[in-house]
Amino acid sequence: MANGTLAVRDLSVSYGRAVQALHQVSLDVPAGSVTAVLGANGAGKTTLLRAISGTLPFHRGAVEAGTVHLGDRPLTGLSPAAVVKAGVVQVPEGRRVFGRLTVADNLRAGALGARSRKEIAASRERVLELFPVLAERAGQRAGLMSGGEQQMLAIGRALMARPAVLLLDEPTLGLAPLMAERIADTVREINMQGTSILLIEQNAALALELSSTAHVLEVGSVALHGPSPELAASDEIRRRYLGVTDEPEVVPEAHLRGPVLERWAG
Amino acid sequence: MSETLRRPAFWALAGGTALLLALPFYLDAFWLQTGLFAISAAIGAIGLNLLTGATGQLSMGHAFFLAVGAYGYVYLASDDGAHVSGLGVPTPLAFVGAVVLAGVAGGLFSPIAGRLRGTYLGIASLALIFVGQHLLMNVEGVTGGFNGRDVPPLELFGLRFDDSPDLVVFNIPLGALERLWFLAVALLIPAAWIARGIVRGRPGRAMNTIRDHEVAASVMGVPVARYRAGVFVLSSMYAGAAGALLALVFRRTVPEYFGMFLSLDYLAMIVIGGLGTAAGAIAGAVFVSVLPQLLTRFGGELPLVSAPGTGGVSPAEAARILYGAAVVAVVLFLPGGLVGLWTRLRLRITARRRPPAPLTRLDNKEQPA
Amino acid sequence: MKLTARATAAAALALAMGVTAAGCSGKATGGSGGTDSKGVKTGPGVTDSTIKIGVETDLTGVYAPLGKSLTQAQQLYVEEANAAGGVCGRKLELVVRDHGYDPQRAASAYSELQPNVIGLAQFVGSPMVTALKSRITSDKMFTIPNAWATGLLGTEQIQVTGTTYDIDMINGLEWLTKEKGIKKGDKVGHVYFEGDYGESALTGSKYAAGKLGLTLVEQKIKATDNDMSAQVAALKSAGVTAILMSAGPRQSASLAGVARAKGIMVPILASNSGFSPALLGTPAAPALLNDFYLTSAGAPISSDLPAIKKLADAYAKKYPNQPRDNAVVNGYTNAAIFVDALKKACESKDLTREGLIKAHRSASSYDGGYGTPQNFSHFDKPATLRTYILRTDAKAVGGLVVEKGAAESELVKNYKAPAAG
Amino acid sequence: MRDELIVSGLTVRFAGLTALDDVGFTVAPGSVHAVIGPNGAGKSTCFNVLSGVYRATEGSVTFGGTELTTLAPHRIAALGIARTFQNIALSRHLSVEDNLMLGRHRLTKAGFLSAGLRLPRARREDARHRARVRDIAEFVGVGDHLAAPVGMLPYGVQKRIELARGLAMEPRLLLLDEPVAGMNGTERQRMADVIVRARADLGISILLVEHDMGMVMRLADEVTVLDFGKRIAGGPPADVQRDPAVLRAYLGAAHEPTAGTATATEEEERERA
Amino acid sequence: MSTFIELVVNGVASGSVYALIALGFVIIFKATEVVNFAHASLLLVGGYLTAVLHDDIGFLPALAAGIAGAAAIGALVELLVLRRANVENHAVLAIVTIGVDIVLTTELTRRIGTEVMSLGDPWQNEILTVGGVSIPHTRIAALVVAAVLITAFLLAFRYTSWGVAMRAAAEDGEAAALMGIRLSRVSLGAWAVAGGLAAVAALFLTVFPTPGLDRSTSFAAMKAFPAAILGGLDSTTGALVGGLIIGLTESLVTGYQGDLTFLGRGAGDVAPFLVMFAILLIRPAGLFGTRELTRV
Repeated sequence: MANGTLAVRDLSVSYGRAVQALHQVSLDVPAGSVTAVLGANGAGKTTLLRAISGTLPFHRGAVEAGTVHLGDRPLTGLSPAAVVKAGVVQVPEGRRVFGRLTVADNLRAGALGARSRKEIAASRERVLELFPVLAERAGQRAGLMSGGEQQMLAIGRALMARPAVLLLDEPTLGLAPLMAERIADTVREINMQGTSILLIEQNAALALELSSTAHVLEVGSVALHGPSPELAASDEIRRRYLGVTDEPEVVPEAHLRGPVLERWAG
Repeated sequence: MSETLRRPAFWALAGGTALLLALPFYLDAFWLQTGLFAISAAIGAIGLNLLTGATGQLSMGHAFFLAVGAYGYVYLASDDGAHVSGLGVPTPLAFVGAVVLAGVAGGLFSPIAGRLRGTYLGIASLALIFVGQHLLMNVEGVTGGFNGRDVPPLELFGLRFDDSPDLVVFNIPLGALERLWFLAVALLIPAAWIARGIVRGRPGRAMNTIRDHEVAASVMGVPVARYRAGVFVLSSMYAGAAGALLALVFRRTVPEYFGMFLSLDYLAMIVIGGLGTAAGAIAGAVFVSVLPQLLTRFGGELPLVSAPGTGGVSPAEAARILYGAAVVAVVLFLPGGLVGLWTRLRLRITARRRPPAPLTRLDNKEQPA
Repeated sequence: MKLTARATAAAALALAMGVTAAGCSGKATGGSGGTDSKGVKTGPGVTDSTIKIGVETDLTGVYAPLGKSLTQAQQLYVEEANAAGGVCGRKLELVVRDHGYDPQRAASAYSELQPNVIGLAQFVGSPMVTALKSRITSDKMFTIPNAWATGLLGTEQIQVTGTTYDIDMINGLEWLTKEKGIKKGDKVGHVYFEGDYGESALTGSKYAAGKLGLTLVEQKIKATDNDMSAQVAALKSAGVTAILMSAGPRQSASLAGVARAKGIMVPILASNSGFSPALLGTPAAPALLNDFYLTSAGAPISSDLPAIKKLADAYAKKYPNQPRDNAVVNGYTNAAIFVDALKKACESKDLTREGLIKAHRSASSYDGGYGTPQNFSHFDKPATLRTYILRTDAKAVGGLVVEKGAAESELVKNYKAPAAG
Repeated sequence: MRDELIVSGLTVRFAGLTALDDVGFTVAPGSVHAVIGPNGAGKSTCFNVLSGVYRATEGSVTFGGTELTTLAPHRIAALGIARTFQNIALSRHLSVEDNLMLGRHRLTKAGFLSAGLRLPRARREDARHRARVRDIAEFVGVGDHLAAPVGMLPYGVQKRIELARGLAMEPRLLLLDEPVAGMNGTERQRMADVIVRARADLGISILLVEHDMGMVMRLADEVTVLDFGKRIAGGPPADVQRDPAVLRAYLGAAHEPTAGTATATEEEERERA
Repeated sequence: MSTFIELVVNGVASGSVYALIALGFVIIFKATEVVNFAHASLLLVGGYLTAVLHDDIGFLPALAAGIAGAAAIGALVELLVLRRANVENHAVLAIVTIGVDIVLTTELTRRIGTEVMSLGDPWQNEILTVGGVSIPHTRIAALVVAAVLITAFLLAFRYTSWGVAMRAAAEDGEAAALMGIRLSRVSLGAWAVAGGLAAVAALFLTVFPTPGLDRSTSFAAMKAFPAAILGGLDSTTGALVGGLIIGLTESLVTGYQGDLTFLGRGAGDVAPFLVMFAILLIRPAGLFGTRELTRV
């Protein structure tokens, strides 16, 4: 498996030329590490992954400036397929398994970038070892599985391409806590087997527990970053995720400042 | 009023109308005829553009509604004959009736027009062409069957839109074509004006939103299915007017004319001219109607085009290839069509005259898909 | 209110400008009529040196094969006529316009031709002729259509040459009963095109079937139907003893092919548009050579009439490798009829449109040596009631030979063609 | 009671998966009620049912006594229920003014005929409503952009136009779907300010889906918390903030296993894709 | 009775040919969401190449060349036109394919000119008669070839990597791209396969009992439109069933037109569209089509 740090440098991304989504974001995912990115909805987390995996054009987005490298190999400007080939595979948010395909076909779809049958067989073995449930359900349509099983399939499908770096977008989203815990265990396991992981997660506690380093994105820029245990200890994070923010309170008389809107008389 | 006189749009409008009114005094029959086809096509294309351009609904059945308009006029205006029947309604009323009939026909299709969207409707409406041709051929009492029917000339306030009685103005004889020209212009201008009013008004906003974001439209209170059906009816009425006018120009309706290629021509018109606006429809209609005539007339002087019957690419074939290619080229290189090109040119000119507006500050944000 | 004011102002201004512009027009009243130095009255299309003859044909549409043969034959005739000195001291010139079987383009082409030609020696496609009929009438444009539908009769300016489809079918059906053993009580199939070609023929076959005590099994098809299996299946189950075919060559080929392959060996009799020699090069050839007949008002190009022999040779010389089909004869003879009328008009010193039509209508027994003599003096009846029965023959030029010479049947004598108004 | 929104026993299932399971809450007239919950908890599904985009499998939603679950979206809009979209759903090529004028659709009458002929009636109506739309635009702070095509404007402005379009419907109940998602501090502040003033000036009820807890705590009178399609808590913000079930749902810490709950559905994820 | 059986066999045979065309149509729609109105011209390309080449290189190589040629032109259309068209409105993309169709059809009919071209098939006008029912060999060949091709296609669709890629891309393009599937290749492949299928259909539309390829052949391809939409534009099964329904309707209505005069004579061409209307009224997405899910 390819090695090297996934390095994002000064990345700026915009949608439709007018909407800037990322502004000079830099971060590293050292080989063999788990790096987490936290942030609110719309902070730019998913955009970051899209920029790495080359899927911005699906959303009329484009990299305006900055680079992404895996080791010394530049990834910016590559097609999604080329990025997969380079060893970086993304598990999309919301799993997005191919619901009308069987579990086995979903796994095959993940291996379409691979070179040899032998490699595919080896990958499959590894995936089924990680997720025995996928072997039991091999012939079933993926759409009929539970959310947790779908998440396992989504991760397994990505692993079929034998990635050096796995990009995980909200893997525990909408999952029951027990299931979330299981997914977390699997992520740990995958990482132990040598795959670096860039983890995007709203569940801050879980993300910080899993990762060695974490970055907090806010409005398209990195607002905070540091070793995960340090961040986990900070009040900052707790407040952020419980809604106590550093923004000033709304003054009740606020409306007196703006124009008044009369009721519409019809 | 003086402010009005300074507006270039006013002068353009007045000049354009003047030109349209003066043309019959100069053009020979061939160009008048071509022009009349172009004007009728423009009326039909404006209607289709309301449907396809403004509302995002594809229709391949436009030729059917043209046929309803054409035959509707003939049926209403003709007297009962030996083989064919008619209602003998005064001709101006028959013209209005034809437009209404086309609308009714569109309304009968509304269970499908309201429920299907976009290209699905396109294929479904293809059926109208085939069903329509079948009816035109078989309902002989109304349509005259394969032979078609004579079209009674329109008579408006004592003026007959026909070659006789003679009418000479400025020493120029105004025959049927010249007279019809004025009628056509008198129909085109309100047709475009009404379409513009609709697109820019309340219905237009609803139509555009159905095209851009159907759910948003419905949540804002737009009854989507009813609107889709309504626009379909409206576009059918435009087609009906175009069809009735065409019938007057032809002076005879024949079923062959209202086939699939006619529908395709109309789609080509609105794409080439520019989707969504009346001006685009008119530009496209002129392009598609006049191009083959230009090539037929001057084809001999063009390279690669050879006279009919001598082998090689004939003018008619060259015209078809050219306008097929124009459809592709416009979509690939000229989004907005001919009218879009004009707008951009105009923007470039005004931009040179005025200092550039300050750019809005780019606030950030991720745009979810 | 401002808007209305503006609109009114614009309208008034437009009207003023338009009126001013119109006043300066050079498009003045009056036609191009006149009288030349020899006292010959002339009209549109005629100058001192040329006579322009219009041709509205189909070179790119569904009837392109027909249009091509017709036009080439007429070009040939005009060349020969010019080589022989032209007409009235003037050269003839064909102005060819291709309408691609589209009524709109035909109308445009007509508008273009109308002021510049004396008449139309060829007009392909009865829908197009029908669409322009009222203008042809009001322009007094002498027109020879290349369609033989009954609906084209009844107009002084339009000359359908030869028989109409209904006449052919009546003559043909009577011939079948006389020569092919079809007898009273039999069922006869008729496969016909939607449109005036097929339905004119149907009028004739219905009339004849009624008189002969036959039952007609009708099968209407469209020009785009190329596979006649379902029709043959229906005819077979009806048990027909002969099949009439008023459609295109492709449909004839398919029909004959399927019928023969299914062992239906009844005679097939097609209208004159139902065959093309090109078909004898396709797998359908054996079927088409088996008991397949064609009705025709004109002699086939394989005929041994001297005039037609001469034409066949000249055509082959001028257009080598082009099929020599019956359309060649038809186009050529129509040109001859047209030019003959021009010559007569010249003699009576009237080369106007009215003069041309008058000259043409004065010919009550025209015979250019191409077969049946024709009577052009009345326009509500076909010019002749005689029909040739042709038989397919792989060796013959044009793939057809005469089975039975031109003849008028008993039935047709009392038949009155329903001319359309 | 007039203008009271009552949701009871609301259940939505897609292809066997339960997106909402027996959810109930009440929005008092003139109050701000927030629905919160982790991603995939069923908030958007809930909004889609309220606005008629999705059909409820079971349960009822009434507004001022009218049952909504059987009504088409435009009928619900006609009752004075407006909504915004989390993922901006404006017509990019139309001007801001025209987008806002669409909000007036239910309040205006001009049809094909009167708009096409520019009848005085239609023109008067248009002028009157344009004036109102301008006021609303000023109120929301997008008055400077009225003539610009929406697609050319920054995201934050588009979000405000979404809100303005909702207000342009002169709603009695306004459903706001993550109105400040993806905004920075200042923008959030301005948006919150607008929402507070709108409620004060117009006296409308607001149902709010929001992730930004700070925003929710400041704005809401009442909070309903969803998790896995179920209502797990509800009450005044301060109480909810301390609810152990809520802490668990948000922080994923110290949880006890929940028995076999159906998980979020495909549908729910699609919406957010 | 034998008439009925013959009509049914004919209907099934021509229906299976329509199904081939409709299948190509559906594949393109699934892979790219484009309704391809240029499908008829792809058919003409295949038929024309086969007709021109069969004298020199023999029937099977000519057919192969026709299939390859139509596939190549299909791929070229994707590569040169649709890939470059950057429009949101799918109706516009459909209109672009109309433009392509006009160009291709005009050029091909110009080349075909006035000829009726034979494709040089080995079956000629042989007929098999079983118990009073006679069936042309070409019909049997059409049935067998269509059945084999459709089966092969469905198997490939289900079991090969290409099929997995196609299905994955059709279901969720972005997720497929994230798995390393090259969407550009998938859509290129879809157009090529559709072209190839159309070329095979061209063969069976022009052999006995039809005299050969000429300019009107492309009209026959129009039947595939109602077939595709009544089956459901995004369903391969739908294309198959739709093709059969259209073929049978056409054959039976034509065969029994004597008993169906109330429809007007010559209703065989219209009946398929009436059936389509009826089905769309009940199921707007067709028999097997998936209803579009509203996404907000």
